[in-house]
Amino acid sequence: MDAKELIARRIARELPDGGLVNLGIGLPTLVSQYLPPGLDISFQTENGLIGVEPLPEEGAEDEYLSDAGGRFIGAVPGAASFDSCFSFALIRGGHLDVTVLGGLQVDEQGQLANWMIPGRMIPGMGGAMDLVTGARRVIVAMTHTARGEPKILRRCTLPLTSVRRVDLVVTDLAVLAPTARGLELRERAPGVSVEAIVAASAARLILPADIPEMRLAG
Amino acid sequence: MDAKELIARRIARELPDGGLVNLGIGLPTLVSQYLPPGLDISFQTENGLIGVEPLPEEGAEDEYLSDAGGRFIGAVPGAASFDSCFSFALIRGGHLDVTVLGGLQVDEQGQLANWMIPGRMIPGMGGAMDLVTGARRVIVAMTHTARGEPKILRRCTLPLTSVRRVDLVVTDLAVLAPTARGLELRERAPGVSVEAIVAASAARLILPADIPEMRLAG
Amino acid sequence: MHKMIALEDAAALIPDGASLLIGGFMGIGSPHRLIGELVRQGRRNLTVIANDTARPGVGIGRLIDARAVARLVASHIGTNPVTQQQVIAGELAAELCPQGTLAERIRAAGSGLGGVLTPTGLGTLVAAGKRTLDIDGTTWLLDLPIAADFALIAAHRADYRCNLDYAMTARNFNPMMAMAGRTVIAEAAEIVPVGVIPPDAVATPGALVDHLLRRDAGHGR
Amino acid sequence: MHKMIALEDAAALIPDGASLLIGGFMGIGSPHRLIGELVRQGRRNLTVIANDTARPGVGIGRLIDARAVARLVASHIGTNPVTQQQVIAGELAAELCPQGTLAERIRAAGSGLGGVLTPTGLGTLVAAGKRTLDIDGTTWLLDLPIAADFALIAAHRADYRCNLDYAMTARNFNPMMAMAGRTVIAEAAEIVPVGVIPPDAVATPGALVDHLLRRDAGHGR
Repeated sequence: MDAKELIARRIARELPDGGLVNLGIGLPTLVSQYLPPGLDISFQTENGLIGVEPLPEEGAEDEYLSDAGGRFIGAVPGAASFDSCFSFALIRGGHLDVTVLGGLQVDEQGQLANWMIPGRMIPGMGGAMDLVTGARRVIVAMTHTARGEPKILRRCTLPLTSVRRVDLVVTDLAVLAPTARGLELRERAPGVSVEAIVAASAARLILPADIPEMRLAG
Repeated sequence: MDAKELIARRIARELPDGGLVNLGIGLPTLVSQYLPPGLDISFQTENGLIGVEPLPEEGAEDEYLSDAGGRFIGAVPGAASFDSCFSFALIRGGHLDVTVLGGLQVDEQGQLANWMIPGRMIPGMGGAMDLVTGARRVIVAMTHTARGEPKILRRCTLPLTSVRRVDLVVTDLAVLAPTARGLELRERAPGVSVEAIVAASAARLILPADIPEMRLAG
Repeated sequence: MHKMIALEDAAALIPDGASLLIGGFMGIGSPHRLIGELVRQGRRNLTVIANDTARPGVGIGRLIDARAVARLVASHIGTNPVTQQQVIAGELAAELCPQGTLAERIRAAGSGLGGVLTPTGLGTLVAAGKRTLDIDGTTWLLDLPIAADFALIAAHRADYRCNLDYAMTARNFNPMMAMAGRTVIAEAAEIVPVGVIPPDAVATPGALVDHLLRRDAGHGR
Repeated sequence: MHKMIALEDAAALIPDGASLLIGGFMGIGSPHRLIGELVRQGRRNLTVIANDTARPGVGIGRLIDARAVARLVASHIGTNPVTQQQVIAGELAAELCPQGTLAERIRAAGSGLGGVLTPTGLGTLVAAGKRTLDIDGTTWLLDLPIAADFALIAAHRADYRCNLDYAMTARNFNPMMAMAGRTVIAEAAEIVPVGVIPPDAVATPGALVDHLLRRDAGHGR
């Protein structure tokens, strides 16, 4: 199982039955592939739809229906479409149960940076700042390191996406829960030691007595 | 012709071709009966419709369609319905060309009072404050006096509807234009003398050399 | 997700003293079944946020008749003499709010915004005690969001996923209120299969609706 | 009222240096005919307010390719490397704005509101130079309305009265922009008789539309 699949399968277990969920572009999108059977989740895309599903087959593209990355998608029976103001009213107004977003850095305060690298990459924040600020629960999905460099830091060095503390960070090595006291190591990826996680992190981690292996969905 | 019909016929000439117009409950509603032929006006009602028309015949009432007074109305072909936020976005956002409203008092500043009489009548302002503040042009339709008492005053004694200066006041005696210099007497009702208008007003009126009789529509 | 609820059970969720956003404009687009059941169950001391109180015996006027309302935020009460009497007698505390401002305040609450900066009401009684904000030489009145414990919504149709649509001027305050109630209870004139309301016609997505009244013996007005 | 206009004439209304609200999200729901004609006519020095610049050769990306844009307000430019290059080279001044804030700023302009009080962006780069407001112990960021000389709107259908509807995620920023442009020019995939779009399905009333593109030889993408 590759790193992305592992992260997506672990996050799939976090989605609440009946919930309204927004999955960011890229890795987070994979989460919808691994939902536990019987779970009733409505997926929102911030460009204006509740009821996202993958395009049923090639050739069925609707030129008026895409996800936030501009890729053609499908819609479930009972989908609802709306404008951008309404979409972000859902997000900012606390109606979105969970957002799953990629990350560049997360720090001991549980703060996330994921929208720019000054001087090098200025994609813009898109909906990320609203999502991190407004969703009831924010889950960060990212690899634990990038090109060998830690992404779990004492303090983010990149511009923050929001000052809000995210709720959960799931990487290919670990599940971390940001708390008022700091980053708590909750779970290890299968076969990964606590020592390896600590070594791959540049933040102080709170280590409970019991740090079980992740259970994965799907 | 009674006072109300006179006022309505005079105001009907003020509505711009292609305009979006809101008519208040009561006297202002009469204006739509006297539109010059060929004039294309869209009537808005603030409870959520562009395209108001009278109910075509009794028995055709739609229990989901009323004017702002709760009376059943009809809708023209090409009508559009919307929620209260959108309706007042049209009004406050400057998209409404004209509003015609009843009045209790208008003063030399051109300010209007039409929503309450302290201790005696507290109907509430409904949409009036937004309409007077936001419409591009505000026309007041009212009798010149009430039970012999002037309603055109130096300063309103009743609570203001808005500090905005209204654009035109049409009464059963006169057409008055509030200006930065004060209330200018523009027209006389048929057969009414300037002296009679001045006598029925408790405000100083600016009197131009030529004060013609009103021309009426319909 | 099972969201269908019997009328009696829906009204029973609402305790004495609760705050309620209630849709409708002069009774058009008001949740008449819920209102009737709250009266029948003898609810007291409610805070009601609504555009108006319709007329005696009609819509929210029935809650006024029953003296179920202790506090009211509305834009207009002139069509209901019973409301007027209760206010003048000091039995009902009423805050009057311009209609457009009221709609935006409810929308702000449901949209996670901190307030409404409006020109409406500046320099009038409505501005008393409120903050103003000067922005680039223009003054704005700051009105605060209004949320409530419950939103009672009247839709035209609901589908099995609780997606709602509205008809003509019966839409009015309902869509904003469906975003600003901590618990949202909807009633619909029709309940239809999924797909009858196409995605573009949904005005209130089912995700916002907590409970939908069953079509049961209490149906109709 | 005659509002139909030829593509060439519509684009000619827009001078060099004009500010434009342009609907669409990654090209979905963008006014492709108007964009193409602005490029063909060689318009320069435009200010564009839009969610994104799509990709090179697509949607608003075509204006970027043509170096027609001098100033840009957007939430996301990461999908268009040409935009990135022009920004990094200092040829294009870009203001990045959170997507929900951008939508509300445009809505505020079209709705006569003085600003947006949002929690989004507080404590981040986005808050630099902006006012904050403390309301009952909570801090809010004040973002200002964004209007423009023109709004360029892409609808799904327009009827003879210029009532517009939108399809699925092609709606996005179009409805708010149709309220915030001093002149509103719309193009529609279909023009239909009055009545085909029922009143409840109209998302932008014709009263907001100044010009509607004729279905002429320039039709289609």
